Amino acid sequence: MSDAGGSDPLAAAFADGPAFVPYLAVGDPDYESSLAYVEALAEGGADVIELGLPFSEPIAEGPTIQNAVVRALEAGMTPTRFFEFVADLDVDVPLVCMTYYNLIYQFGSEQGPRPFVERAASVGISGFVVPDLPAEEAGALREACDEFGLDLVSIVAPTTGEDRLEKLVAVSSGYIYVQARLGVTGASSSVSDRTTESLARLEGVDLPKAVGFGISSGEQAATVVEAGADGVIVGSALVDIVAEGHESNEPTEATADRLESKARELKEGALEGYGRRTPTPEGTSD
Amino acid sequence: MSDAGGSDPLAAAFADGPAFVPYLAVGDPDYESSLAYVEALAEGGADVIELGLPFSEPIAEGPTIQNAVVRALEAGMTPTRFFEFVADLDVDVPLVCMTYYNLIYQFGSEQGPRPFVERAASVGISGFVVPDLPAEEAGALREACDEFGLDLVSIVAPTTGEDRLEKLVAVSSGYIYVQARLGVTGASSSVSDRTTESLARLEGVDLPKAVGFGISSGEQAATVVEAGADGVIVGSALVDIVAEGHESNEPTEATADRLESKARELKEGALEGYGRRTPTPEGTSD
Amino acid sequence: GKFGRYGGQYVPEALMPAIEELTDAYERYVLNNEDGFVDEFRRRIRDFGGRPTPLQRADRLSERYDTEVYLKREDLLHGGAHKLNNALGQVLLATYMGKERIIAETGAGQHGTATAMAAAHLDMPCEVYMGERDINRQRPNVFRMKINGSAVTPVTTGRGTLKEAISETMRDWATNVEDTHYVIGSVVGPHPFPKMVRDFQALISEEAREQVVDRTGGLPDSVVACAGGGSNTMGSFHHFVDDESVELLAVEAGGSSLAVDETEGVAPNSASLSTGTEGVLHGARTKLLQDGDGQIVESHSVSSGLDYAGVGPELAHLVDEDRVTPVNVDDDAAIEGFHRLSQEEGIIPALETAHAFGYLHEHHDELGDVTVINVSGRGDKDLDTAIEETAKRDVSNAPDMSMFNGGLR
Amino acid sequence: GKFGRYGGQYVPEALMPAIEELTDAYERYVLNNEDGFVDEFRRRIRDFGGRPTPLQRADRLSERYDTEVYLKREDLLHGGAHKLNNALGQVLLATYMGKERIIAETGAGQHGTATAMAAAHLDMPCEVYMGERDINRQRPNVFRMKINGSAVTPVTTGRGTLKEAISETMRDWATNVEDTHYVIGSVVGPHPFPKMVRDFQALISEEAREQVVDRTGGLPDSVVACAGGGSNTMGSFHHFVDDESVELLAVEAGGSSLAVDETEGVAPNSASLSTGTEGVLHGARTKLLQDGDGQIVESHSVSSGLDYAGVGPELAHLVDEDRVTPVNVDDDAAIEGFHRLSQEEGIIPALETAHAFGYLHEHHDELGDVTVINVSGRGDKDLDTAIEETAKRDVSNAPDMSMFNGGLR
Repeated sequence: MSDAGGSDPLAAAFADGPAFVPYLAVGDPDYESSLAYVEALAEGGADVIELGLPFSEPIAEGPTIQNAVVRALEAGMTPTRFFEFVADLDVDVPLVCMTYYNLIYQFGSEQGPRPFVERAASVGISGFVVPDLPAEEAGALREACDEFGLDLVSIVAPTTGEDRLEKLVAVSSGYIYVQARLGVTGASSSVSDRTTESLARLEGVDLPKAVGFGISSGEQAATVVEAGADGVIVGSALVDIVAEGHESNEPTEATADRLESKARELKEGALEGYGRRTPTPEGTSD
Repeated sequence: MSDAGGSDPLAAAFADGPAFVPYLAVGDPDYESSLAYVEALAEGGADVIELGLPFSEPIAEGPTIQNAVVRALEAGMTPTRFFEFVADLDVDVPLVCMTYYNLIYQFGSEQGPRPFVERAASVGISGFVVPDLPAEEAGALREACDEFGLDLVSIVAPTTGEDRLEKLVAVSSGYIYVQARLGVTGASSSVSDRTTESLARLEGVDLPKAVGFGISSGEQAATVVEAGADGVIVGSALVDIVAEGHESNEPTEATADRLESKARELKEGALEGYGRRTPTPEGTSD
Repeated sequence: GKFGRYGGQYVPEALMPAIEELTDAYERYVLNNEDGFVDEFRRRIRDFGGRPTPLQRADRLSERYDTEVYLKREDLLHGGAHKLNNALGQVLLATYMGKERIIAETGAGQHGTATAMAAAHLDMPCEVYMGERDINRQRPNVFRMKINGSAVTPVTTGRGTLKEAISETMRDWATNVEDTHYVIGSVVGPHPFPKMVRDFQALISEEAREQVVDRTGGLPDSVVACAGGGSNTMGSFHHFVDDESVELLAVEAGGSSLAVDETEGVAPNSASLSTGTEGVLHGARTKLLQDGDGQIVESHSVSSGLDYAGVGPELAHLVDEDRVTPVNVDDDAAIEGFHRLSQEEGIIPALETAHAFGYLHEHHDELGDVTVINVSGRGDKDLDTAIEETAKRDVSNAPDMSMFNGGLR
Repeated sequence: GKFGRYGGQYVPEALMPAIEELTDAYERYVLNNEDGFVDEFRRRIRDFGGRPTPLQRADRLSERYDTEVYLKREDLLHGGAHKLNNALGQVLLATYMGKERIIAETGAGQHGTATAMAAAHLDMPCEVYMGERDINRQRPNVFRMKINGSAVTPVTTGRGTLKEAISETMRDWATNVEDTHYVIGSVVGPHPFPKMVRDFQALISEEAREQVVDRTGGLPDSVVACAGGGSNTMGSFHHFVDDESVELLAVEAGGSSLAVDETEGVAPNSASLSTGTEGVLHGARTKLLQDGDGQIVESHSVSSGLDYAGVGPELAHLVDEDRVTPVNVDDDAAIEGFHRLSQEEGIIPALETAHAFGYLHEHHDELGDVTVINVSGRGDKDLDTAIEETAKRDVSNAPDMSMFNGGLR
């Protein structure tokens, strides 16, 4: 676990009630629209934003995000442009870079993750989620994150047993990404029992738990938070809106408005679930 | 060798100078035309006529006769019809049946060649040529021929060595079919050296030697007879005329006329060759 | 040169000297191992061909039929069928005889491809005759022959199938007999071919007999092989013929019906052992599909490799002697057998071979406790036909093929 | 789980428990023969697969190149390529692990067909992912898988080739990891796959080493194998790695050029050992074809089985250690090698394999007195591509193919 402590912006984002953590693929469908979309999410109430840096082989993603990655790559997104994008962004929430390890490893003149982390820190990234980097391979990236004061968010899967949990928590900081069900990213209509199990297993872990995979509505966000999540991560449901806008040639502002309103729904759902979880004593402070 | 002796019509046909032995596939392209064609050959000077009874697998024939066989079979020729055909024929030359052994073997109620030979004898056939029946397998047929006084004409090939010659001559009667060159039946433009060699090898054999395979003109017939042949066998060159007539829808009579005139050319060629071979003393019998 | 009343040498006189020369070579090299011919043959069929082939217990079929089913895996031989045993033997013999050229006929293309491979391996020019209709049905095999350096000559006479290709090859042989050897593809033709081809193919039963004894401690109760011309059949049976307790079953192609249509000159089957009559074809006296006059009829089978109107004379003889039992299954049963072996054992058989598995399915309770089935060839060559023929019928065990409605491309 | 700096387990956390379970099973069953796993594997690969495969002296190539050329005949393995060694091993291991379902990815279709055969043989449900473009180029292989009872699922993402199929199979695995085993088709992927697949494929060199010593009295001077992912390569090399006198040559697909087009994101080759750079793909750190940013580029080869942007981590390590020499030949040389082996030795090789013979032709004088070349697979699957690609270029040793201008049908 990172020593970043109280000054950690990710920890801070989870401090005041449930956090809403949206994801978008950066550069989808183009640089300028993507800027507007990320800013719309912030407007809609995002507490942390996961910015996807597109990799050509996104093995952990479902079709929705795969297609977004293809659109972004075809529009010219690269690691260098990604950092420019982050620098250009006008938002006031912590940003997490979500990408695959090869892009992190290749960046800069020397091999290894350090140059990428250094550059990310310099443009204001607060942490990383790297879906193809299990705890066993995370040493070098963890080290670089520590050097530059960034968080490394680990994913806990439904298959992660007690034995692995310890190893995993040891390299994690910021928050824990709780994978709600098996499979790949993608919107779905119900929240799995396994989410509850996973949250239970993580009870003793002293990091915020954000649940992702399959959350697409305010009601689902509420259910998840009610079940004990400290935050909800939503990707495909938002990327769907971007894709629809792109396919129907909707003006960027209109798509951004829809994103903002979806974000609001999700954030409110999270709050609603939180409310259900901590029953207010009847009749107080009317 | 058969004991048919002097009463043998085939031997007789070779007695007075070189014999012209034409071949046609019976029933090509239909029963009635075929009758007219065979009769035209007799008119044209045939000394013996080889009547082909079509078999579905004519392995010793070239394309010309294969096609004739197909036409005759498609027009309904069968062994029974063949014998009717022979009975219907109005010609005054000896007739030889040329066919493959399976048709001979299958005919009639008992297996074996006897019923076929008996029936052939009854309609006036004088002998047989069976291209797929070497001396080694000819016993049963030879026996039946002897019983009914018919000849079995053997083929001598360019590859037939001294050792086989004896075996072969022992089962032969009527005449020897000297195969002019290797390969299958078919008209060609030159007469092979191997013909001369074969005739030389057969010098001591006391049977007429008729040369076949590739003879298509009077001049070729002359060359062959001059080289020592006692007769010329011509098939494909005549079948070609039938095929042309059939393909161009020529009236039967016109085709028959052309056959008759081709026959005449070949017969005259044979005589011409014979004349060259036995120089008449100068100035006699003007 | 006879097997009882069958066999013989019914060929044009022009070929007889070559047949005599071949008989002499067969006796010296093949029977008496002169110049170490047999040693070289066995070495090459091992290293180049992949012998011995395994005898494999078919676990799922054994369970399904409550009979120990062993598969002799000739499909693993180089080229994908038993055909190479014979082709390599004959092409090698041709080199010992000083011949300079090889010709062969082919129906489904299996014998042609095996001969082309053997000819390439032994550096012998090769020309293969193939019916035009067969060429169009078996283009991958045609390409394999050409890529191996053989010439492929289309035969356009008749209906353009195996029968016409054999006749045409005999014509070539009659023309070029002095420097050319004709590699006949099955245990048919004039003596010495039926014996010689059997001897080359008998490696199958030589190995299988030893393997099954090793595996089960005794002889099998039955041996099953499909039968067209009969080379895999005789190869599978030969070393068991003297083992009187072993039942030998030759499975012919029942096609769509066992009856002969005399008017059309067509037998919708290739069951010459089961339904044929004695006659003379392509050099030998044997059982044939013919009409009452002795004209050969067109045979039929969903498997072009079985689609032949004759059969090896030795098989005809063994059937008359009650040593071999001729049986048959129809096209439908063969297609089902094709799918069954593919799905249950992971072996896609040739459609020829599939007939043996069609028979196993229908008569497994008559085969005793241990049966050996010859997997004569693999089915890669038959994929297109299998798609087509499966689509035509209601095959209970076929996979969904809708994605292949346009064939393989 | 590392080979020097290469290897590792770069997979989503959801898969890690399965990877750990597999690692444990690999150690117990494969390395320690628990429950007789290795014995059963060896028995089945012998009886079902056809091992041992022969080591054949290539007479005409030996003469042509004045070098003893020995061919390790993996083309004779059931299914037509070395792929079955691994597929059978992994499917069998899955049954020992109590898994209920098999998934696999396939490019050219060879690994898919091998897995489908093994799954049918062992009665295991199987689903194969295959890029849509590859499906259209390899329809006979698709049909073989379906006929063996496997489901074939088209992958429509990206350009529809192997790379996308691997990603898609990983997604299936991430979803169904608890009851499903992913049969990776080469010595790639996360540990223990590279070691385990190598161990299954190492039968090749285990046999070849013994055979070549038997035949020549000593070790060969060199061993040559084509390299895509590298499973036939490592299989051919493994038991020679400690024999320092034996040069090990991995022949990669040089395609049409060794340069990478960064703008288009395309490498017109598949030479990751020769030209690739270190990176992380599909679970392992290895040498990759990638652009400066780390995006994987589209590889290319006339042979779809070599067409992959990565390579096994152990090979990458052995290259860095100077134990394996990476070489390559271009598409043209491979097509010529295809025709040469077909015509001169009567063996039609897979286009993958043809690269090794392209290399032999160009560098035979550098291979010493005795060389062993792995004939990794047969070329039946490649006939259509070979026709097409031969027609495109001026191939000096190709037969006249004009009769095939319309392809195989």
